[in-house]
Amino acid sequence: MGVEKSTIEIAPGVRQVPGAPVVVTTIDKVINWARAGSLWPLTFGLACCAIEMMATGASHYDLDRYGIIFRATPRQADLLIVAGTVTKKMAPIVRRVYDQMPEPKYVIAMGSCACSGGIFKTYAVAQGVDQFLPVDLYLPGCPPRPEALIYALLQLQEKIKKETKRWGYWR
Amino acid sequence: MEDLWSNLFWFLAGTVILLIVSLLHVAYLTYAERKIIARMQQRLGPNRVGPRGLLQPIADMLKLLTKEDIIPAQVDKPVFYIAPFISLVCAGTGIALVPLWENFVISNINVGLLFILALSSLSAYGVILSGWASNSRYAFLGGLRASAQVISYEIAMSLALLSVVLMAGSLNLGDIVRAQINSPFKVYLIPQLIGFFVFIISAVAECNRTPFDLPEAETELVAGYFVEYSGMRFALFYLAEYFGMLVMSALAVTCFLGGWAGPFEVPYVPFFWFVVKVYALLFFYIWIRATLPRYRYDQLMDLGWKVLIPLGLINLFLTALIKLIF
Amino acid sequence: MALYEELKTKFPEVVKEGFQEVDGEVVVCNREGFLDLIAWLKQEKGFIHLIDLCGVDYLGYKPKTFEERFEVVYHVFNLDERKLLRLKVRVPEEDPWQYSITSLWKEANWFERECFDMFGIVFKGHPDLRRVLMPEDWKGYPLRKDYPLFSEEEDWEPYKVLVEKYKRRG
Amino acid sequence: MSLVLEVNKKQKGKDSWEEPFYLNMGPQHPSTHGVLRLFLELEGETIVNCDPIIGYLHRGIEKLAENLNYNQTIVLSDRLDYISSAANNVAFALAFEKLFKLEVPRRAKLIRTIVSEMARICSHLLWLATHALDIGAMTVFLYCFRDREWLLNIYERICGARLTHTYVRVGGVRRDFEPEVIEELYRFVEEFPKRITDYETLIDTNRIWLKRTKNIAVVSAEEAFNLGLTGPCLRGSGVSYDVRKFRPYDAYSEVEFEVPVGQNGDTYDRYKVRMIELRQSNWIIKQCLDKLSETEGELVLAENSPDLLMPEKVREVSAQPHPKLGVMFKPKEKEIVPVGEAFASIESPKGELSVYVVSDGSSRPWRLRIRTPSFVHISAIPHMTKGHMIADLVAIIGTLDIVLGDSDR
Repeated sequence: MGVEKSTIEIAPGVRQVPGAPVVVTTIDKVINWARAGSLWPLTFGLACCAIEMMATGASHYDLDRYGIIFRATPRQADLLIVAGTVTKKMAPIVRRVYDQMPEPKYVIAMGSCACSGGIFKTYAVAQGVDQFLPVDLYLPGCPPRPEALIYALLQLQEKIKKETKRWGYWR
Repeated sequence: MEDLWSNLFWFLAGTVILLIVSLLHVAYLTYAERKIIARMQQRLGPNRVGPRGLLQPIADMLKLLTKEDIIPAQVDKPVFYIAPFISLVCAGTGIALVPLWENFVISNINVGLLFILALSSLSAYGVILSGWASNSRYAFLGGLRASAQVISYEIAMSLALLSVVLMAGSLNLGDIVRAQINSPFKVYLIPQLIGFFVFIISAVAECNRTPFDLPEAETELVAGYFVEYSGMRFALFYLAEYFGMLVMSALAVTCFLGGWAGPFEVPYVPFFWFVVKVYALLFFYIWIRATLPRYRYDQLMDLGWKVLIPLGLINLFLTALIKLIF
Repeated sequence: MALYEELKTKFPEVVKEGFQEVDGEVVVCNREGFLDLIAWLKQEKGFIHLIDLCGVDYLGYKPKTFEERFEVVYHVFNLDERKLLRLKVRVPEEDPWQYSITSLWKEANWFERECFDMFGIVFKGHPDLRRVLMPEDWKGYPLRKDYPLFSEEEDWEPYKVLVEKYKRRG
Repeated sequence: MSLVLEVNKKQKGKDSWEEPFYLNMGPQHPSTHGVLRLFLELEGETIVNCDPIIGYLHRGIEKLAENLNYNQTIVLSDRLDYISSAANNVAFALAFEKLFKLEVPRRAKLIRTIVSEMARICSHLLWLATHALDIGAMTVFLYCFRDREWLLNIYERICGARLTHTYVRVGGVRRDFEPEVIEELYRFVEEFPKRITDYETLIDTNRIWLKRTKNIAVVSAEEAFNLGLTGPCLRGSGVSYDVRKFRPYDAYSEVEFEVPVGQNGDTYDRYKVRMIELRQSNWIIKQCLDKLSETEGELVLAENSPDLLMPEKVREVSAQPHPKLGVMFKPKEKEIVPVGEAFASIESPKGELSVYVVSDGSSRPWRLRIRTPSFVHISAIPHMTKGHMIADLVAIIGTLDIVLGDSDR
């Protein structure tokens, strides 16, 4: 408590000793900052939305600005963007890919189909990816524009920054 | 006795400094790569994490440190644990032998060149073992590719370096640089043009960089040998790759580009020219990554055995002949 | 109708009826001897491009004039004369099978697999008749008219298991 | 599970020393262009057998179309080959127009031609991007996307959507071009050939690119027909078959263009054919834009099109208001559609896309069959890959230009 009295808050949660080059912060803040700053999604396109996901990663929108680079293997990814329709045949595989990812992991359901099945209320399509995956963020649209995806990623970063004590007790 | 202690102190201090500096270089090499490639591709590259994205490598590292470290059920555990360390240590130790400037070399041994060569071929063991231990078919294929690649390119590289040794008459890296400074052209680049060409291509192949990034070809083998690695173990592989680039560039600078020597002396910064040359070579690595497609596995072998090794041999022969005549 | 006349004289047993549609001639054939007919069309008449092969279910089709439930429709195209020909083979519900034309076109392989997958029409002489779009253990043939478009109860077993597992454990 | 059994079954008969190496590629793999799964039997890195498994994106579009209006099915066509939605829309509209015996106004025909050629450029750009990325050239990918973005912006001006347009309607198009769109298109047409040259300088003479594409997956003309290849893949083998020339639709009979043909039928030829097609499409757009000024002020939707008929004659208010959604409009079964069947095919960027529709007179199609090029092309992969290496497999998937939404429907 003594620390709080003698320091001033320069950003939410980050405190500095006045006049000294020392920043006092909690370990949560630092780790969440790192996680939000290097959010690596998996290269996993399912359908139409995957094209918009690729467009978001390409020159015009450039996800690399936010430190977001696509990784090809689930073992090295933090974020699963379910981009497109998940059919029943595909659903176990999506779940397996999710299970292969290391903690902490996040899921964005991108597009109407991933959110709720969209226009495809048919025998073959899973009605929403949330039936078998814990979804962090729903992004509707058919397909959502790249700006929408960027907004979703920024919102996810906000969500990550609010997490506490999520550093290592999954083992 | 006092001498010994002070020697030891300077040795340790130098090691720590070099380790920190080179680790920072490696970390920021990833950042530089992302920035430079982004510029070449009409993008911006990282610019949100920290000022101008400068904290990006730190964030990446911190995130990877705190990520879950998955050990898949069927892996060969001891080998799986140790492989990334083999990779990193073998790739990184070479930097200790490179003379940054005349009076700064951590370990000035007489067989320096040989030692670096040995280390760089050992670092392939990390790759092969990780491919084997992962119990994944992609990783296995990646490991196989890596071993074949190392065998074929190590020879070409040694042949290129052998001509340098022949010219300098020493295996000590410092002596090689001194011999270069005393030679008529000041650098071995000009008399050893073929050798330099062979060396730089083999070095790219040695570091598994595009267009020779077959062991980890992302569009073919997903991530190649480190497909099952996550968290910090993956980061070690990542570091090893960039460390390898750094060591290879430093070696090229030492053996072909005249080490610390430059057209004029820069006061107080004796390693200036060394660093500039290394940066130029690193930029070259990044540049070809942005431009070239990837070779196929058998074409890579063809290039190694049918082009580079004969070229290296011819170069060695010519060098020996010139040495004999003059 | 020239082609129909020719086919009628050449294969009187096979050809049932023929008429002109907007986009070309339509010839309705019998199952028996159909292979000879289409092979002749490919080899002698130059219909070398098989555009499409599909099934149609006519269960409850109001303007129906025939008995059989299914129809297998072939579209073949002649590049030299720029002529499109539609061949139809009607398949009864009780023994839904048809001769496979994979020996003539490798392309037909997957078309026939799909037809089997969607309608349950078996193709005799097909080298590898498996489901292609639906999972191997899927029940029912989705494009049949008596298959529901969407039903909660009749789910695919692995998917059901997956959803229930998630509901239990998260 | 079945896969494991399959492997065991295959391994049983063989000598244990020569156990084949099986590799499962996909559905989550960066270079299978979606959710294609390839089950490979390898010998070293050489492919002995390849079994493509599809259906991971089977959404039941054909079944769903049987439960929707004719106009509503066009929405589904967007989701088929989502890279060139406009071309698919045209295919559906053409089939329905044939069924309804509608005459499309000339301006609408021209606009459709422009839109579908734009779709071809979009699709070929994406093909080049992914093909180059698969082979390892990363920068081409980003350059292509940059230019594609320009076209998508034009699409957005035209109809308000980037990917799923639903712009083409039965009997015409939704709305006329704005003058700004035409200006922007002219600007694009002027600039685009230079961009193509840019890409060609990047990869065309690159030795690695040539090595990776020459003599890979050679298909002879006869073999190509046997495998059912259409579009650029067939033309790469030296057959000058193009639906736009053989069964002209829309305004293709009044514009000039060439059909590029390859000689060897290898991957490089298919690449070349597509690069020439990009230029040809550009030329077609230019011609159509010039002709568009002749038809200023014409209608773009046929007067008796069901799109215009729908509101007052076919829809009616449902008797019971829905408890949550309020009053709903229920489409009434009105027999405006003749009984019969129609078949229309177009030259979509990927190949020949054909629609076969059977009608029973109600407002919904009885059966809507879509023959998609990707489906056939995927079935050709086992024949094309035999004896090649994994790296070539990636190049072959790229050169076939498959889209899984297209193949699985």
